[in-house]
Amino acid sequence: MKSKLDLDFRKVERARKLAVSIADGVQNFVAGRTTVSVERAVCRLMGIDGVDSYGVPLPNVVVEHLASRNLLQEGASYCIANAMMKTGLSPQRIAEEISAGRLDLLSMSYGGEEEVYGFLDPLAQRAVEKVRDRRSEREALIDRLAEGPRPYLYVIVATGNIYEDVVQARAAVSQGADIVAVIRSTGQSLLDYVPYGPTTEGFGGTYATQENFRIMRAALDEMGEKVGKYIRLCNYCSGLCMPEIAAMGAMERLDVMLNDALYGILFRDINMQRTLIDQFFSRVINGFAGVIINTGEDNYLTTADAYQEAHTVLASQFINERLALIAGIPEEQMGLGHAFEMDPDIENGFLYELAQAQMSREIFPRAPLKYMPPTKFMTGNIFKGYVQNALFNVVSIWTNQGIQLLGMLTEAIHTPFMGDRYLAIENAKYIFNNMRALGEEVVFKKDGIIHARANQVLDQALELLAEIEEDGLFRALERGVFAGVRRPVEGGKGLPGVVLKGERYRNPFLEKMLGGSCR
Amino acid sequence: MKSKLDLDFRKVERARKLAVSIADGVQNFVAGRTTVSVERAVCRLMGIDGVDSYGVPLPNVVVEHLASRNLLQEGASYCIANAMMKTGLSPQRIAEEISAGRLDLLSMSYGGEEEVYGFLDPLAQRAVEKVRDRRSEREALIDRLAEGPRPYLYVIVATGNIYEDVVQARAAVSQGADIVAVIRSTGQSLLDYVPYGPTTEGFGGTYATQENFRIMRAALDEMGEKVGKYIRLCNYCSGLCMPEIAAMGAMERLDVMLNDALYGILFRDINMQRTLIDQFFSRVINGFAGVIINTGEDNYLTTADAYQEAHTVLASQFINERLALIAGIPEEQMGLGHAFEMDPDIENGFLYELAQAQMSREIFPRAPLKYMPPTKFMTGNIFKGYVQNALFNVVSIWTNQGIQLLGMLTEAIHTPFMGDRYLAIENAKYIFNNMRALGEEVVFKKDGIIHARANQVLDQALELLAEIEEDGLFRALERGVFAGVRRPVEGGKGLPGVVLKGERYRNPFLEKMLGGSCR
Amino acid sequence: MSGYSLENKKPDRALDPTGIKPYGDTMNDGKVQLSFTLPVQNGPEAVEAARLLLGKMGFKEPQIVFSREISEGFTFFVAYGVSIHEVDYSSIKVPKLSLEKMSMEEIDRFIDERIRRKVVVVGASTGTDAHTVGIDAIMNMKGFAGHYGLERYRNFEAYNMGSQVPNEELVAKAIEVGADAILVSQTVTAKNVHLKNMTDLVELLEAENLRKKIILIAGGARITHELAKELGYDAGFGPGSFAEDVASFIVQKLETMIGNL
Amino acid sequence: MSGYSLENKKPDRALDPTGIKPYGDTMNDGKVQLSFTLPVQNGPEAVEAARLLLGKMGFKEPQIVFSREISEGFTFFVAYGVSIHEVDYSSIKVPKLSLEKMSMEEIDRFIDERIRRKVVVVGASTGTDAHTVGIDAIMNMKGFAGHYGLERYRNFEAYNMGSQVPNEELVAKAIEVGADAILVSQTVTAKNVHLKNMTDLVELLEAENLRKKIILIAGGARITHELAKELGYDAGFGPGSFAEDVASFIVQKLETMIGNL
Ligand code: B12
Ligand code: B12
Ligand SMILES: Cc1ncc(COP(=O)(O)O)c(C=O)c1O
Ligand SMILES: Cc1ncc(COP(=O)(O)O)c(C=O)c1O
Repeated sequence: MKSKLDLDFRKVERARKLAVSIADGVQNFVAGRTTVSVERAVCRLMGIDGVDSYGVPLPNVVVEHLASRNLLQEGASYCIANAMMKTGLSPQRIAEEISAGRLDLLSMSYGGEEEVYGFLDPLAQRAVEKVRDRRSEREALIDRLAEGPRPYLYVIVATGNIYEDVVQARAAVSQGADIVAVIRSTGQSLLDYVPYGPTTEGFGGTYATQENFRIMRAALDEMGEKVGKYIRLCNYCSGLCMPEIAAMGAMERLDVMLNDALYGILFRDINMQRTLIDQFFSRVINGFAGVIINTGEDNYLTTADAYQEAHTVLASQFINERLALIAGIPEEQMGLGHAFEMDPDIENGFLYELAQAQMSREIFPRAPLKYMPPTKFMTGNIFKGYVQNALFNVVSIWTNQGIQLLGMLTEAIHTPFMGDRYLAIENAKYIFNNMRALGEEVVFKKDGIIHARANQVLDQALELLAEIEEDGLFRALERGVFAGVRRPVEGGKGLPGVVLKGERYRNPFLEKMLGGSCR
Repeated sequence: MKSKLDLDFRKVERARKLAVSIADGVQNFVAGRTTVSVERAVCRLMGIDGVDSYGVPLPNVVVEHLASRNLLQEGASYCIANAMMKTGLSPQRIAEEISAGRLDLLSMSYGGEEEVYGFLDPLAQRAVEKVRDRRSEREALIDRLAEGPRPYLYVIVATGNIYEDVVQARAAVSQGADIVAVIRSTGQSLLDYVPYGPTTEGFGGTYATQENFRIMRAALDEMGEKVGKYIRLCNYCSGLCMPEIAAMGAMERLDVMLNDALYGILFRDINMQRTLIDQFFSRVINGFAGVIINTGEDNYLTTADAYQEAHTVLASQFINERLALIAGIPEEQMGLGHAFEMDPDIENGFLYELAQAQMSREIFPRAPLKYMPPTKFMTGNIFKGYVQNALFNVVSIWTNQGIQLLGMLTEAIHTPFMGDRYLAIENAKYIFNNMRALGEEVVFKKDGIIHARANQVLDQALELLAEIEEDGLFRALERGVFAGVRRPVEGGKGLPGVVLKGERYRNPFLEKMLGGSCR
Repeated sequence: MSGYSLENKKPDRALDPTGIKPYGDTMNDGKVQLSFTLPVQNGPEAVEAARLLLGKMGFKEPQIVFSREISEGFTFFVAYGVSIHEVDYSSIKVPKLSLEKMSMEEIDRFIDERIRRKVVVVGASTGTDAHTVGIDAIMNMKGFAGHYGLERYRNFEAYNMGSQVPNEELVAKAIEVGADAILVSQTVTAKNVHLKNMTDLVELLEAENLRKKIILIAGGARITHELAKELGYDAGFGPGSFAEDVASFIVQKLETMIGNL
Repeated sequence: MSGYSLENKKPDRALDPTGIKPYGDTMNDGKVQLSFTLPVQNGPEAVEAARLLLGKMGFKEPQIVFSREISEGFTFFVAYGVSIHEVDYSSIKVPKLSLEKMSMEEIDRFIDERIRRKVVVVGASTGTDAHTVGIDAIMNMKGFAGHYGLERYRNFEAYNMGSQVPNEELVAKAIEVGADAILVSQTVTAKNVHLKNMTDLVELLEAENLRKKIILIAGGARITHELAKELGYDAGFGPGSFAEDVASFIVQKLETMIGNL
């Protein structure tokens, strides 16, 4: 594809180089560490599930046990595999015994690494195969049922009640949605555990639980058969439980997951060390499971000025791209985030939005870009809002975005009603169909406003990346490079959950998923 | 301006030549004839106004008197000027005497042409000066207050009550309207007289009366001072009283008038001979008064298929352009009509609309094109309708239309509420500002869908014009070339009002207005 | 702290057909969107007035989410509320055309077999109404959205008089051609002018002693079967009607009328 | 022909402040737009149900202008109606902040002259609420839409604690720095969680015997002064508020509090 924007691709290359260096810095740090959440994810992949009599999830019980026994640095894989060897019990039974206080992992002898990991290997292999099966299942379904054309129509459901969410999701699918995302309850990302079972009470969203995943997956599969296309299910990794939720998503065949440590750092005040470590494993799982990740750069624009800060989005996308590649996520699964968030009163604002969307398209040609709708400048004037959403849809079909997060005319008012979602889908379908070929038909004037804007944003992003590279990502975040938010390296939630890896530490699940690429 | 569509301007030239021949055929017919409405317009220009005790307008009384005395073919100018000479009375007094049965114009002696027309000349001159004054007044106001940028925001008011219309108009202006059109009551175009005085009862519109013109003119002038721009007033000539209403509009400083005999023929079943004669004088008046005329080609697309019949619009615009030029209307006053009326479900329909709008723009580069909104495919789904209107606004700012007749989200439901109009203006203002420079920024792909569509429509229009030229406009209308509507030459309303001009017939008002161009 | 309960009010989630309520995102949550203009200047009092109005309409938790003064002394509002009203859906009975719907071919065959002569219909857009697209859709050869019009039917003799036809002319034509059915199209409803046009026609036909002998049908964007019946018509057809709907009705009704002779 | 009058019903055209009605295009015409979903399948009965619902809300001439089944058993409607309700506008009294609004410079000077020490404020987005744009708009140096935030004021000492701050931490901080005022931002209103957060804070302050000594202010998209007062706050600020609005209130209130000591 020839650039419609006269972008200088040498600059793009330079930006990518800077991102490599930034990401390597992060990865150096990450490689030597694990977290409570990583280890809980390992527990889950080993088959540990359920809650104790106080409602505490067993993976938490086990990991807390390990931590209290100073065993965590050796990793749950090692300790549990060892216990299996020694007791002959299954991981789940071991967890139950720990929970009942009948088993103490400190009180047993430990085998050599080779022995223990050798013992674990077939089990780990089976777990990884199960994930691979879910992935094949998806591929087979898409083969048989086909899928909607891009941009995919992505809608959220957010009633707080999984059963009510299903009602909303069915409605959305029958209207034409391609992706249904179940928004999480306010505050879940700050919980250092994953709630359990089907849930019916949430604030502004529904708890992400494995059972809720299952319920929604079944509903969407059923609707997919009915409307004759594969319907993707989306949920959220970001937060204090990134790898755990990724593991749950892999087991329940989720298709899209929001996965961005930067989001957690900036907008949830999660400790950066903790969440970047978590992110690595969670992305490895997502990548292996064939899940499209969505990153959260769009949020920079809802918080800070969308015209001024456009380059921070691009810079962050470069970093996120590289961090995803390291975790084995192919470009085709990178739903890098950006957004249509400028003040609608800006003269020629549409041209700037168009320029930026086209720029993202050209710089990340294979990524199913996640394009976010106007939110900040949505008001109670639902009529004007509906037109803001229309212009957003125009840009998307024009620049061939991957995932269209549909704007809701009631964005400023409440989480979507069934009728709001219907109108949103109708808006997008009308415009996508009515303008289908616009992108192929139209060329931008050389050195016009659109060209100038795209090149300016690229230049600024390059500059910013150079600064971040100089400082390293951690220091840069302390300085507040994104969304104007400053976060101290030692601040935020979850730092106590970070552990330096011990000598015997290995994560066979990660190794298998990262090593053995799926195709 | 270079064509963005690769239009072959030799074809455009050929189309114009055909239109010349078609219009000459019409003009040959028109030149030898007058109508009751033309003569009533002459009466009005001479100063005859008011109604008799039965409510019949005095211009009608006088013209019926002349007709009953077989004097009409000599023209109202001649007969009344003669009566003035003989009786020393003013035209108004003469009309009153006739109305009271105290004066019979047959019972007096008639002076020679030179004498009578010589006597009339200064009076006619004064009448024409008065119109010129209103025009200068407008120019001075625009100079002092400036005007809104194009596309002008054109809205309708249609309460049926002139005082309520004023309330609506004030609201519209304070929101940003540039042109306010007072829709006429259903059926007024079929009345062979113009109602009198302020009116408060109409169906789907308000009667066009001179007093109503005055009331609205005053309100808009006042609001114009308030918002600091000149506000244009629009009303309708088309119908059985074209020249009369044009005369009233000239006297009350209307700025824009719908003026199209073809509309009357096709959509009001008015006799074609009658209305084409009427149209000529009415356009002469409009042209001289500096009024922008609006033609009605958009209606072809609401009645027949908008994709199939696009070329009929273009063909008709060529004819209307020529008929307007003959009547002394400069291109700058030619609001040729077209519309955004395709089925919103057509794939790439937006591209076709865009092609056609750009085509009109390039073929009539100086005309303040009147661009009509979606109406036929508007439904009770006001939300979708609001987005249809948005896309219409996008095309308009992109292709630089002249007059944007704002679509109403309630088009399929009722004449606009105050709130509907507010939303319509907000929609257009948002899009016009947010996309201001789009037209300059964007180029169409060579030989793409857009190019192909524009060239196809031009070719078809050329073919159609050739057919019409062969038959003459009258026969062509009998065959149903426009909007699929067939009208017999002798059919429809108002034929009895047509009169062959007598030997002494002259229309000094027309001569002065047509001869002495304003600038 | 009047009116604020901090408990989750769990809406009753079961669908009860004898008392249905609006649905936002939860069964029986009662959520409704409104917009309107009030003749007052914008400000806290205007918002309060709008809230009070919603209260009178039976909305709990009235939320004025947008207010803008759109002209001096006029303010436009967008609002949401929770309606307390419910409707007994189970007891709703709507008068409906109960007839077998046939295709063009079936209708022509029905006429061949059971009526055995051409069916004559006269149609028009009446009064000052100039909207012909609707009646053309039903009558003209080419029809509408792929459904042929009555002129195309082998066994129909269809006269389309066009627009703005006075009732008197329509009736005269019907008498002249011996029409079995009169088809009236009415689009303009401002000031209820359509009701007047439609009832005048009924009176005219009754005066001529024709009403019982002729099938009288109305159609248009705001016409429902229910309304047409109330006004004394045999049937009414709204948006989305096609020639075969009307024709099916006419031939079946005609058969019973002939049978009753 | 029940219900249809062929006469023009002339709406009463005079504006009467003791009984205002919605305005479509004529004074007192009562016109209102609605949209909602009902849990029924589409069809004439659904439309009738929607009409009946409008009737219960006090709409004459209910018009269902659009209905579409958007999911099995759920139908979306757009409707218009003529509301019979009216509101006595003349008697509406809304509790309003009556204070003199000052500019940043004036406020700083006011403090110089009448308070003669720095004014200390602590702000946060509380509970699980992570929306900081609003509180930042009020507090941060750069402010919002060209209006500087409190950090920029020479005579303010402003502590912005950010998002998701538990009420306990907020109160502890207020005690620690000796705050004159607490600024609470609340955006998420789902399940009325904001009401709970807000009242809990009041209770906490009362338990600490601090409520009377500290100015307590709330803000957010759905916060009105009226609501804040009802919940036991001194003032509430909704959309479109700027730092100078809050600061004006704080310094004037503080002056009277100091005076009352
Ligand atoms: C096209 C149109 C015109 C064209 C008409 C051209 C023509 N040859 O018909 C023109 C431009 C001339 C026109 C003029 C006016 N119009 Co007009 N027009 C419309 C428009 C855009 C579409 C109507 C249409 O053709 N629909 C498509 C057809 C196929 O649908 P339909 O009529 O409902 O028909 C279907 C069914 O109802 C049924 N049906 C209809 N008739 C019959 C009859 C029988 C016997 C049967 C069985 C079935 C049947 O079958 C059809 C097929 O399914 C509407 C707005 C809209 N989007 O609805 C405004 C609209 C109808 N017009 C309106 C008005 C006010 C006018 C004017 C009075 C404006 C003015 N003051 O100048 C004029 C005057 C017209 C007059 N005297 O009647 C208003 C009516 C408001 C109201 N409710 O009273 C509307 C709603 C626009 C508006 N918001 O103001 N109009
Ligand atoms: C930006 C945004 C976010 C950002 C927040 C980033 C940040 N750093 O703040 C992100 C993406 C993180 C986010 C997340 C969520 N959001 Co959010 N978000 C918005 C959005 C788009 C804009 C809010 C905003 O910044 N407005 C601009 C500011 C300037 O306005 P303001 O807050 O009203 O502030 C002004 C006044 O109110 C006042 N003011 C405000 N506070 C104070 C305090 C004081 C003391 C004073 C004096 C004045 C004052 O002054 C300000 C200036 O005039 C709105 C939608 C919308 N268009 O409103 C949704 C919205 C608020 N979010 C919503 C939801 C549900 C969420 C989530 C819960 C979704 C989820 N489940 O994941 C999450 C979780 C957040 C949480 N736990 O709180 C809902 C809330 C629904 C409801 N009514 O309950 C909304 C309405 C969107 C929707 N339709 O669903 N969101
Ligand atoms: C990348 C990313 N992750 C997660 C979320 C949602 O997270 P939470 O559940 O914390 O609201 C978002 C929402 O904007 C996001 O952009
Ligand atoms: C050219 C033209 N004249 C006049 C009219 C309005 O005429 P009437 O008052 O007959 O409805 C229209 C409306 O569409 C028009 O396009």
